[in-house]
Amino acid sequence: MSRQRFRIKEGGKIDRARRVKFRFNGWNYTGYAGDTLASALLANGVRLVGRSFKYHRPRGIYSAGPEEPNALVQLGDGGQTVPNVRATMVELTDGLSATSVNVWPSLRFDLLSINDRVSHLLPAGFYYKTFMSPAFMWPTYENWIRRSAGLGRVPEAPDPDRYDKRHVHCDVLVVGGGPAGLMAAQAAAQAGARVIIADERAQMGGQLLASSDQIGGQAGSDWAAEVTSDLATRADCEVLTRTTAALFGDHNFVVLSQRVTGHVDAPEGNHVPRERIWKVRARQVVLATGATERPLVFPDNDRPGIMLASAAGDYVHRYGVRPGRTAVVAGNNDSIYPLASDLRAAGVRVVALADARNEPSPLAEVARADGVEILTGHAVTGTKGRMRLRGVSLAPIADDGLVSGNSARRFSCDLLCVSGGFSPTAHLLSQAGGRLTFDEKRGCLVPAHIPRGIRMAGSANGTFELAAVLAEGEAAGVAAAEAVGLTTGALPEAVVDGGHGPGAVRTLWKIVADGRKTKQFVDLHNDATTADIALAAREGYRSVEHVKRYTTTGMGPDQGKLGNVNALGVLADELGRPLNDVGTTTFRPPYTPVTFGALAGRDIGALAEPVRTTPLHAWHVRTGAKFEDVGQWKRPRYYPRGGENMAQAVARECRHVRTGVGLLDASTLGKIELKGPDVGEFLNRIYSNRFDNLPVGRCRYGLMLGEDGMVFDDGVTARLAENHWYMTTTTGGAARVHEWLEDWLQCEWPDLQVFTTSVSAQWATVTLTGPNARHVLADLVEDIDLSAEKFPHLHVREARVVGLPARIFRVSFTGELSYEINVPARYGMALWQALVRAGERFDISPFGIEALHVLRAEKGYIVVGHDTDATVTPDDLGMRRIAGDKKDYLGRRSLRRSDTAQSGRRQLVGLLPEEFVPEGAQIIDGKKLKTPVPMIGHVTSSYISTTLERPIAMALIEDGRNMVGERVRIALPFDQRVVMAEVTSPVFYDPEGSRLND
Amino acid sequence: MTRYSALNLWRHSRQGHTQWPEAWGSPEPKSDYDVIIVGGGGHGLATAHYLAKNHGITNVAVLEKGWIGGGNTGRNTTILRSNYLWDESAALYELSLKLYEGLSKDLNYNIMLSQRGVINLAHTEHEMREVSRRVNAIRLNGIDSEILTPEQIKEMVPILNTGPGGRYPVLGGALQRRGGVARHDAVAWGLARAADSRGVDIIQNCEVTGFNIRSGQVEGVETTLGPISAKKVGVVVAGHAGVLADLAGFRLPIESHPLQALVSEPLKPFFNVVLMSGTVHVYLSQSDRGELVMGAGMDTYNSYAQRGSLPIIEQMLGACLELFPVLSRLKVMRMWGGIVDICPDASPIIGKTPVDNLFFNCGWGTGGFKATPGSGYVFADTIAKGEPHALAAPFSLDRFSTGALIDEHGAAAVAH
Amino acid sequence: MLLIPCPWCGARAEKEFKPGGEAGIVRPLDPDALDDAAWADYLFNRANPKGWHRERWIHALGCRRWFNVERHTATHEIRATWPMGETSPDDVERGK
Amino acid sequence: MTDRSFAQSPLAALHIDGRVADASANPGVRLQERRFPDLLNLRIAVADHAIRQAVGQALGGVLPHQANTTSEAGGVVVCWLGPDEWLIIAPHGSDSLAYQLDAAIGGQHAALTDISDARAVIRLSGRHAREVLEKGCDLDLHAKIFAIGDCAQSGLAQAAVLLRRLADPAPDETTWEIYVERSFGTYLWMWLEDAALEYELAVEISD
Repeated sequence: MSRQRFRIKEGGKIDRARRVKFRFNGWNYTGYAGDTLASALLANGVRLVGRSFKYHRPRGIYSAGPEEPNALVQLGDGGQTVPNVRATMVELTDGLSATSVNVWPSLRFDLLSINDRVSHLLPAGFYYKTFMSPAFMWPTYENWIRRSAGLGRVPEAPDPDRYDKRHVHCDVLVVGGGPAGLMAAQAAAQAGARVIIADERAQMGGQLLASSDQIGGQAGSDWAAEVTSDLATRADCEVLTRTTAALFGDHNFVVLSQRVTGHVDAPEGNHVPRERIWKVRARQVVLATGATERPLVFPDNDRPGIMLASAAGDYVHRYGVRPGRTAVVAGNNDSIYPLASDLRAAGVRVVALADARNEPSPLAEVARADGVEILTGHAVTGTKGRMRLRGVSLAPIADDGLVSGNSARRFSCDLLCVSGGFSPTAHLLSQAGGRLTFDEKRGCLVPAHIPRGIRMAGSANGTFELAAVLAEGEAAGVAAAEAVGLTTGALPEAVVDGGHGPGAVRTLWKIVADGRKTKQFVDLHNDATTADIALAAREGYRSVEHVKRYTTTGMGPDQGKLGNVNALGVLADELGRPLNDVGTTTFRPPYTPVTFGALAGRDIGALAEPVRTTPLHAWHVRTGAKFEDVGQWKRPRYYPRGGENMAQAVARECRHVRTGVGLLDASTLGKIELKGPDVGEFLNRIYSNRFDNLPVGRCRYGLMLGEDGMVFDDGVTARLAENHWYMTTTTGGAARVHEWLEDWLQCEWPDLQVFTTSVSAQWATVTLTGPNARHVLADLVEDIDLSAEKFPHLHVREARVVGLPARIFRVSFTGELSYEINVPARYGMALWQALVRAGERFDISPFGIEALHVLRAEKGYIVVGHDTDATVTPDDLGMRRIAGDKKDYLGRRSLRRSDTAQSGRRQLVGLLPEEFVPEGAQIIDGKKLKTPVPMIGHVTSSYISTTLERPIAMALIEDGRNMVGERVRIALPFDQRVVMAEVTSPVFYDPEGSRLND
Repeated sequence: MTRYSALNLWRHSRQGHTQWPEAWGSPEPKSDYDVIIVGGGGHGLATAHYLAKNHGITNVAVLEKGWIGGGNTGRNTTILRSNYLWDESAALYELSLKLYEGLSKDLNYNIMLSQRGVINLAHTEHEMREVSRRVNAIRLNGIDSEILTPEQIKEMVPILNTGPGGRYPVLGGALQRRGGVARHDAVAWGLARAADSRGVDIIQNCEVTGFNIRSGQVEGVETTLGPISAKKVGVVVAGHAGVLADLAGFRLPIESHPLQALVSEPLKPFFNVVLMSGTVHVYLSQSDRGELVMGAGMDTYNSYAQRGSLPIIEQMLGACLELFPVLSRLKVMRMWGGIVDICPDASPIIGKTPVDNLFFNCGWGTGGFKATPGSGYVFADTIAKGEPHALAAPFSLDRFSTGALIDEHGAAAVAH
Repeated sequence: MLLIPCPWCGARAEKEFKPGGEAGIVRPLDPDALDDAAWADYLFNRANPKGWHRERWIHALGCRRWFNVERHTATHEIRATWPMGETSPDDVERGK
Repeated sequence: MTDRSFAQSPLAALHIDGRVADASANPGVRLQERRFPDLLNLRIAVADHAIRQAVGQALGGVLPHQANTTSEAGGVVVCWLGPDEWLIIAPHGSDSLAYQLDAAIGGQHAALTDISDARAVIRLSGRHAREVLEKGCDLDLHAKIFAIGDCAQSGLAQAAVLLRRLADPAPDETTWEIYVERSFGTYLWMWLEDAALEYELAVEISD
């Protein structure tokens, strides 16, 4: 176990009392609570942590935050492994184990580093130009490309952890817990606003934690802690650390992703979620998202040991880690001067500071006094060292970025801190519809258009000096509070020491080092270089989006946080146009990657989608029913007895119904009460057939059409009283039909006096059907005469069944004498059990929807959605008689359209096939199976009819009704043969209807 | 045109790749063209390519308001297949798939066609019935298609959750082995390069702001770069067909909706087919870079904002994890929306409009990318001859009057 | 995700609503009087502007009322909502 | 009057009473099924002030006309559902109420529909009750916004619900009633249990 050789003796926000053991690439290390994996690796002197995506070049830790392009690791094993995690964002926990991604066989000896050697053959978009011949080899090439791409591994087992989501509302959401965000939150909270403040790091404070700046005489980090604890104690203020604002949606809807576990002081318990998504609806949003430091683009700017200057400050101040022994600091702005001093204070030898600007900075004095050699007008022109940085070259740079002459000086070092200026983190602003413009003076893209309800504050707004940042934060908080109608007083003024900001920036997009075969990386993650961008521009890929796609710049997991602005600058130089003409790419959400599991939340497993069950469900389960999913419903498909298979069970169930009596749970049917004087007229318009003349106590089958004339639902509607009607719909159509009715009533015919109320769930519906149905029911029913004369087919009665209030409909979907008995749902089970008991002497049997389908098909009854699709008219179904022409109704006009009205459309017929054919089989024209085979229709329903003891089917066939009696061919293309079938009427059984009228 | 080949790549590498010519030029627009194609997406560029290649019409301009391939061509999930139910659709999409199969060679630009197979899952008896109907019809139309058992699917996609107790049991599925994916940008760029090499002007950053119509006949367009006249104008602007039709003075049976997609962070290869499930609204494949590319249902309201609503994404990921529980710890890297033109029957409109010599090709809904070369092929023919190509004829605008709709709602990966 | 002001219930999340397409499409009183093209116009043709759009929405998970919305289809900004059968605030102002 | 012992509550299959034993000692959330309240759906046209008044009187007060509020008189609660729709919640066995309301309507155009069996009713209370709801509901449930006595229809998880806030049982606790379509009851209960787990859950005997 190695010692933490690079740990500074004191300081940092880590807890030195708590040592934490971890493993990286199989080696054991220790760090402290409060470390990230990155800081702990640096503390242990680990520099090489990964390989790049394309060239597999050795890479080290480059940043200290979510922008990290290099240090991507695979965390843990088995079901809990996490691919592609940024080491800079992983908080160290005891027993943590991580490995480098995309290396084989090992990090040090990675065979694919050959790509770096042959990189001259792999310029941007090389794959578009090659691998084309011979064509048969492409799949092999593709396989090779695929295997060399990709990063981490997919877990091998399902995720054992939980994820959670929560909706919250607030007056002011503050994104970012740095100085500006804390001030904004404080100001808004003081005004009485409901405030949420979120920061992606473990502690609030932002840059204050990574500098020696002071506020009000105390360390910036102490000030931040004070403000944070004050906010946390307020009732209507939520302080969320480890929480990233990932997505900015419409109307100030912001998605936050919180890491709840995975750190030392995580809440305990089995049920604590790993991550929680906060879906925030904010009346006002303050974006205090800070800025990201830009890398410098120079030859071989990717070696392990090169890192952002601000990251080096972060490691020193926040983690008490020396990121190297001997450093060179290079940049184009003032921020490198305090860093040089901070590094020195931490025990790092700073051998040189290269400031690209020609004018010396006022801050230079301190550094110079510390003995740092300061080279103005200089930049990095080259680096040495493969597995880790060994040295850098610094040379004077002309205005156009050209290295002037041969005057490079070489410095040995193991750390190079770079600062290319700061880019306001404007991802969320961009997602919200805001726009950016390049500000030459500040050397960065700053907000140009900020949508309503959003305020920018601090360095996110291009304001970098700490005093100004604090003032802007406060102003944003005050303004946000006022915008929601609150007033606030001023906060006590904070006196600032330090926090100078970058000052004037010399934008220098790249170093022009001629004739050298080195790479200058613009996108470290995706290995996109200045040469790639130049090639894209040369070849005509000049739109910034083309460049991005051709070179893959900005398309990696870091979302271009580091590389995008430099890429724009390099492109602008290449095209000789100002940066603002080049434009910017759109930032797509999320700001940092969000876990699938978190976004799915608890809508997985048993809760993936509601399982809807009827009041009789428990009985079906007890009886061993096999279920079928019908929409969200579980419906009994059949009830096997003994060792029966489905066919045997269904045949038996059919026999029971045809010869004795059967029982069906029909509770899933849609049911709608309609009340009012105009219901009859309304139904006339809704149904294709007439309803206003339906007498009280009667029911009638109706077809519902869309305005396009196509059948979309059917059902039976009863008239219970003069102004009281009761409609049934298909199971799947229940909600849709109710919405359909309300749509027409509310939007088109508000003059009609009709109220609709869904009662689908109010009633349990049991269908008692078969020749013995009357005998069974007679024992249980009071009040009414069940005789065919007194209670004929298509009539409805209210009665008491086993003492329960019931509505009984004589309607039949089996062709047998049937009673559809409705009782309040709570009594459904009581009714069912009573019927089962009363039916015992008739050998009653429950039957499922499979038997129901066979029985209804024998009668030629359609099932909408089964025998129809969205192209079937009433006439196609042979139901022209119930699509009358006398009155207008929805869809009627469409039936007259030239194509819809033509003869020879596909029409519903029965088929008597010579053997069972699968549903969906096509009916073909002609004898041959040579493709393309002309098709004239298809089988919609197909069963072995127990009653007829033969296969039967229903089909939609072109001009089918004129083909009754003819024989047609049903193709079985998998068997390369056809089955002959006779076209018949779809009614196979009891065409006179004597049984159901019995 | 400098040929692209491994040999040439090597040759150019010796000059540091500094001598590659432009893939396509950036000409100033001429005042007058035989044909103007409005819209520099895949379909528009394919139209120009086939106008030049098949019909010898090269005095053509493609006008693109932004950058070529920047609309739905660059924002889709790159799925290719031709497994459509109705004869009319099957013929059109099969033409397209066949053209795709030869496109890299035709264009001398590797579009990275990957025919890894497309599986449509069925989770209910109802869906199995639909699968059977569709596969039977497709086979009889001479297009490859198979029905798979759950065991066969499990073998092809080992990480699929086919265990008992799943909320969405897998009862079976359909497979088109020739289906797959291609690199979307490459399709647009390759077509642009090929069209350019035959003399077509590709003019970017040129927005059409109006049509010059005289006596019911189009004579040219107004653009942000000034007026340009043309004998014929073809409009191929997925997502904005309604806006352009409005400029030309007529309405279309089209609504524009956002369709969302996302990619995960890149991972080592683990998933080697394209998989779709209509019931749970998700379709996914793994790109050559290792990203999982996923699409979901469509937002139900009109929108030209290239973003959609979160619930669609949440629902898609819930469904995804129900099918693939091991993916839970993956991360969404980037999400976006495309704007799709939706017709009432989920089929496109190709052909003439109420304005003479003005042709529209639109309404591809969620299925445009797979149709790219086929669409361009029949549209070029239609423009060249002034009469619908036989395969385009059923997709004419007047079907909405006659009622001869081609209902392909079931064919889309997402139910509209 | 949109925040839609239901004229009855106040601002609610988009999830509670369903859109119903272009507002103000009136069903022809005498469909038989229309030729196929005119009927198709009613049935299928829709305004599809990139800009301000008047459309119908129903507060499906709330009060189940249909109402009108004026929304910008590119920015998603909602300018007004008003109950079915009433005049839009804009038109009231303009004295329509 | 039918024997109540025949009746099965919408959540009967969950055997809720059997879950009581597993209760946590210091639960942050309590769940309970409210069995068999009488529920009447009432619709009166927006402009029909006379009927509205008559029905309001029959209920011992007025129908709430302000959106998303309730009124309460004599143990009968009326929830505003829409400009022409209300839900009347009465204790079990208030059979005469329907007759009184029918009489008040007196054959005019209105719709009174018994939906007592169409809903499962779940009562949720405790220190973390609001957080549990926030996991699946978009509404702003802050005490100042969603006051005691308010109601709202919305979505909760993947179900359509009516939420009603009852009096706080303790200073830091809230209580809610959730009305959901009967067939979604089991799903929603399971969802609530799952969402409540991290706060410690107690299931109470149904009332």
